[in-house]
Amino acid sequence: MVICITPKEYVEYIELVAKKIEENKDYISELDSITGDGDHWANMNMGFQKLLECKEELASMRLNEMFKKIGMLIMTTVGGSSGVLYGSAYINASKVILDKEQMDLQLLCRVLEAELNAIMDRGNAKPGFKTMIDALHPAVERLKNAIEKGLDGKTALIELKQGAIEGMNSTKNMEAVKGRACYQANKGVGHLDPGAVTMCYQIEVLVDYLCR
Amino acid sequence: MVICITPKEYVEYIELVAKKIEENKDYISELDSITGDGDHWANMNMGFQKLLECKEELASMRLNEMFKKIGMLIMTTVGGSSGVLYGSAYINASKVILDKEQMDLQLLCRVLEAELNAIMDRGNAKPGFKTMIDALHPAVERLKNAIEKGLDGKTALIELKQGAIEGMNSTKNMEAVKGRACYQANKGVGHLDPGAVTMCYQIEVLVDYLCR
Amino acid sequence: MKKIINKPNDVVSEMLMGMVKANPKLVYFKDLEVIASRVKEKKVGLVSGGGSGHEPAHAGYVGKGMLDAAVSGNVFASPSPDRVLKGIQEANTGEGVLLIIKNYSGDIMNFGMAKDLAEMEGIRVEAVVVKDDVAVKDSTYSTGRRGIAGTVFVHKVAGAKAAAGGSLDEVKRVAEKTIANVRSMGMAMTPCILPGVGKAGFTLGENEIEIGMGIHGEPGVERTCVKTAAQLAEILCGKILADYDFAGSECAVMINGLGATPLMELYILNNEVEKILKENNIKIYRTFVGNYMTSLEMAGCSVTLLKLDEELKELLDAPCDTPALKV
Amino acid sequence: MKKIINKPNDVVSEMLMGMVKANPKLVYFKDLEVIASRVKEKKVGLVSGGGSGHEPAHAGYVGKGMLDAAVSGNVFASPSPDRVLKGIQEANTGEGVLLIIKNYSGDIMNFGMAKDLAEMEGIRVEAVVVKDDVAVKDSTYSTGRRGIAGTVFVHKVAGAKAAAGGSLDEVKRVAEKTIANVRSMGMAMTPCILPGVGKAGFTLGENEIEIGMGIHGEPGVERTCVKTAAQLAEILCGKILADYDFAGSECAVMINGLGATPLMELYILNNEVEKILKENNIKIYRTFVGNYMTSLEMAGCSVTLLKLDEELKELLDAPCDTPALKV
Ligand SMILES: Nc1ncnc2c1ncn2[C@@H]1O[C@H](COP(=O)(O)OP(=O)(O)O)[C@@H](O)[C@H]1O
Ligand SMILES: Nc1ncnc2c1ncn2[C@@H]1O[C@H](COP(=O)(O)OP(=O)(O)O)[C@@H](O)[C@H]1O
Ligand SMILES: [Mg+2]
Ligand SMILES: [Mg+2]
Ligand SMILES: [Mg+2]
Ligand SMILES: [Mg+2]
Repeated sequence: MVICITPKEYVEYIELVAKKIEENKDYISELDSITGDGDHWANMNMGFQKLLECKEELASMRLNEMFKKIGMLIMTTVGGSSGVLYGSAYINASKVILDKEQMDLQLLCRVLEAELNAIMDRGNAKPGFKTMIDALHPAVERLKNAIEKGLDGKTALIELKQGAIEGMNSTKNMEAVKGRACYQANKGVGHLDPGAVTMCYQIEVLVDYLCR
Repeated sequence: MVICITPKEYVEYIELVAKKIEENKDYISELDSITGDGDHWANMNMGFQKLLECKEELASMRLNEMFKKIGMLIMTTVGGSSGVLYGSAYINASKVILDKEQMDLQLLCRVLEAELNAIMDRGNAKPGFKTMIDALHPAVERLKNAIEKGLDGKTALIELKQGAIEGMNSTKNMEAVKGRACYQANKGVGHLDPGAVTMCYQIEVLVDYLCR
Repeated sequence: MKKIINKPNDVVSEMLMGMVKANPKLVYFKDLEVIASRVKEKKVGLVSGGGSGHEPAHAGYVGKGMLDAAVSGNVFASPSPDRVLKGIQEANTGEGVLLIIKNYSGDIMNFGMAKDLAEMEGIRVEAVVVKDDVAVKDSTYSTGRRGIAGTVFVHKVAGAKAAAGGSLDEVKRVAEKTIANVRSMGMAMTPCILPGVGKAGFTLGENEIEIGMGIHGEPGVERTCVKTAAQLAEILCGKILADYDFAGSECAVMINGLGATPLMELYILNNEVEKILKENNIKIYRTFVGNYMTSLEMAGCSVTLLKLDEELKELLDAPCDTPALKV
Repeated sequence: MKKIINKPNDVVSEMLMGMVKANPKLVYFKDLEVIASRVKEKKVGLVSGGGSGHEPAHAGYVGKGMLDAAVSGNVFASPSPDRVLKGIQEANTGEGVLLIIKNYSGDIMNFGMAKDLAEMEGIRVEAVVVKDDVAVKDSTYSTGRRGIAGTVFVHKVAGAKAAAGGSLDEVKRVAEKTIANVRSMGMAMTPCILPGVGKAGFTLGENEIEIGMGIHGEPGVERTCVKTAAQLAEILCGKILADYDFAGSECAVMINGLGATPLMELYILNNEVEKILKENNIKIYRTFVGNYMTSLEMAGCSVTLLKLDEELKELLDAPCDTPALKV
């Protein structure tokens, strides 16, 4: 399987993410109600709805410009932790795209890694803090490994997805260090981190979309 | 039956009223919630509890002084419409007692009439306005009639009680003119006036006590 | 019942004690539940009051440029005449006292009796009765319209006139002018619980609101479903504008919260009210948004309009310094 | 959900529009959701902000002697960096800008990024982080203590210093002194509903309260049954006094309502708090009772103590004129 993502395709993917998020209103709101302030779904939904509104414009842009624009749009519409974190992630990712017109598996991996680094920097956080990082970090690690090992595209993508899912699930027993869940007596132990869940959604949707 | 009420007995009667009111918390609160602001029970209860606190002092006073004191106690502890109305009633009644040591049926009648007049004056209200007056006015009228007709004490007292009960019930279909029930769209029609109910209680308890 | 209280019977006195502890310019007379200005100036005295549960009304308006004394009854119950008499005595510096009474029969009776008692003591007392609530039809026969949030404008205007050295008659005149020109309309979204009763006096469904409900939970004119802020502004202003001709005039506006309604919602309502007044060619001179006359923890609001002339504008703008209103 | 709103997504902008309509001294920048002083004086600029839903915080504190600009996020969500940048630009008159940030990781990240952006524009920006909530253990490793009602004291003190012509470093110094000396503890009795969510994020039983709950409904330290005002004062003050030594000092006290708690109850609580402070040999210099930092329509309260020295006293007493606080 050859992977090659153009702006038009990335926007199709964004549409699928928006749908996935929309459908999980109660679950995500509930998770953030338990461990945080209950608005994570509303934040993410607002961001992706905004991206939908601008989809024609986005699809017509160059890839790196599109990433920067997505970052700015999320940063300015969402607010909250997720707004600035995803904003920083996309803006940072746009820098590694350079003037490429499309993403192959290698570039996708570098893009995801740039997102991860931006989130860790801005959030002053590391894997194990019970955040969205815990879904993204193992996903990126496993994709990198797969590529290094020379596994085929589909298998590598499945690795990416598995890493995200397992990473997401690993947040259940973590104690929160950053974010609002750290204000709880039990630091959110026993519950998934909502930011890890929506991060995982995005990776799942991406993989499913590319493997369609 | 010869009627002769001393301060000591009047205080016993007050104790019975206090008990009767205490027992009807939910009913009276409910009535005033429907037609007014819900506090009539709390008002009356506070007043009679205060009288209980002072019962030794009251029982030791001269009859007219006791009435004046009861009026002042109710006026100062209760507040609301019922406070000033009962206060005015008792203070006015103390004036007709003069230096009598005890009340016979005739004096009781004049006392009740003085109370009625004070309430109508202070409230700027008449029978038919859906107030406590509608229980007291027919009661006094029927007692006066009974005395004029020379009926015996017990029969006269039954008349007094019947007048209060019927008067109380007559408030059900009246439209309120004064008091908070007049702010309702239907002017409280269909519900008893709480002030008429507690007025009726006092007359019932008085008659039952005297006929014990 | 979830309330930050001790014994239900003590709420009024403990509240007033807590209030003077936070406001050293005020003095509290225990048992009589009177709050008065600590420092007295020779001028016409202003006294208001009524049942408790409407905080900051009325004790919160005692201070320079507004009231001299406020008399508290128990929750939602008129204060007794002896309390009002104490308020009058405290407010009196020999220039006479004006009573600002909200039109409830209990208040009329208790303040009326206190006026009689004070006059027997040789104090000159006048009274005005505020009846701004257009939810109720006015009538000379019955008790008629209730006094609600518009009362705060009467305190402000009369207070400024008294502070400026106006005579009792002059202070009464501007108070009556304010009363003649002020109209309010409210609505409630949740009931409130009297501390001594422990449960709500009525219920409202999940999606029900009540237009025109009184500040003691007196039934309103219509139960209806939840409305948008724009629709509510339309309904409340509509009732007010139908009652009194404000067109072409300058107005003071008060967007008042009943206790549990967040400031956010009051500002959103103000945004809509402003549009409607503009459409109706009414110029807004000054706007007040906040909890001025509440109903314990009731959720809901009222809108008040006061038509202004030059005299009222000046009195409204005059400085005042009270716990609840500083101009 | 019963709220006086139009569309849930519009609550913040409509609220801020309603606010400037009532307060002509303020100016509103649409979409960026920034409220700033209309008139600018050359001095150090003060900017605060955060999620909406805490009204009057922070826009209500913009005005003479306090903030120069307030930046609003969506309800309970940090404002984005572009909004904060606009606030910084509006507050900047060339003397530098101080950001007063409440310690939430979202705010830290968004204000932090805005600071970076403003510095790229050549504006000198300093930041302080308020962390007064003793319900949470502090820590350098984790996010640590939240910023709650004590933030208002930081606005007041820093605002007075800036108004007096203090340099950015001086203003930052008094802000940090205030932060070092302020402690708060709160509790909630009912949840609140985010307009965009439509239902409560958690429930509390009929007779349950939660000690230490955060102003976004973050879980507290203990769920317990309803307490008397005296017991609550004991619990809240107890936590504060165990955390920081106030004995023998002079303090400012803030009794803050979370939105749906009537003023009556706040005053009753103040009455109890005063007794406890007296017993602990703490002198009360000044008391503030009201809704200063709320949580939509949550019922509950917080108690804040600020230890004062001569400098802080003077800054606290300096005049200020904002919609929500006038001294
Ligand atoms: N410092 C941080 N670093 C990385 N991720 C974070 C950090 N703080 C919070 N998060 C993530 O953000 C999520 C919450 O996002 P959201 O609810 O939208 O914002 P907020 O916490 O401001 O309400 C958390 O579940 C967590 O995954
Ligand atoms: N003007 C009046 N004249 C006579 N009785 C009145 C008048 N106004 C009210 N009442 C009586 O008082 C009762 C209400 O008393 P209460 O609830 O204690 O006082 P409030 O109306 O001040 O809350 C009414 O039910 C009615 O019987
Ligand atoms: Mg959140
Ligand atoms: Mg009543
Ligand atoms: Mg009453
Ligand atoms: Mg948030």
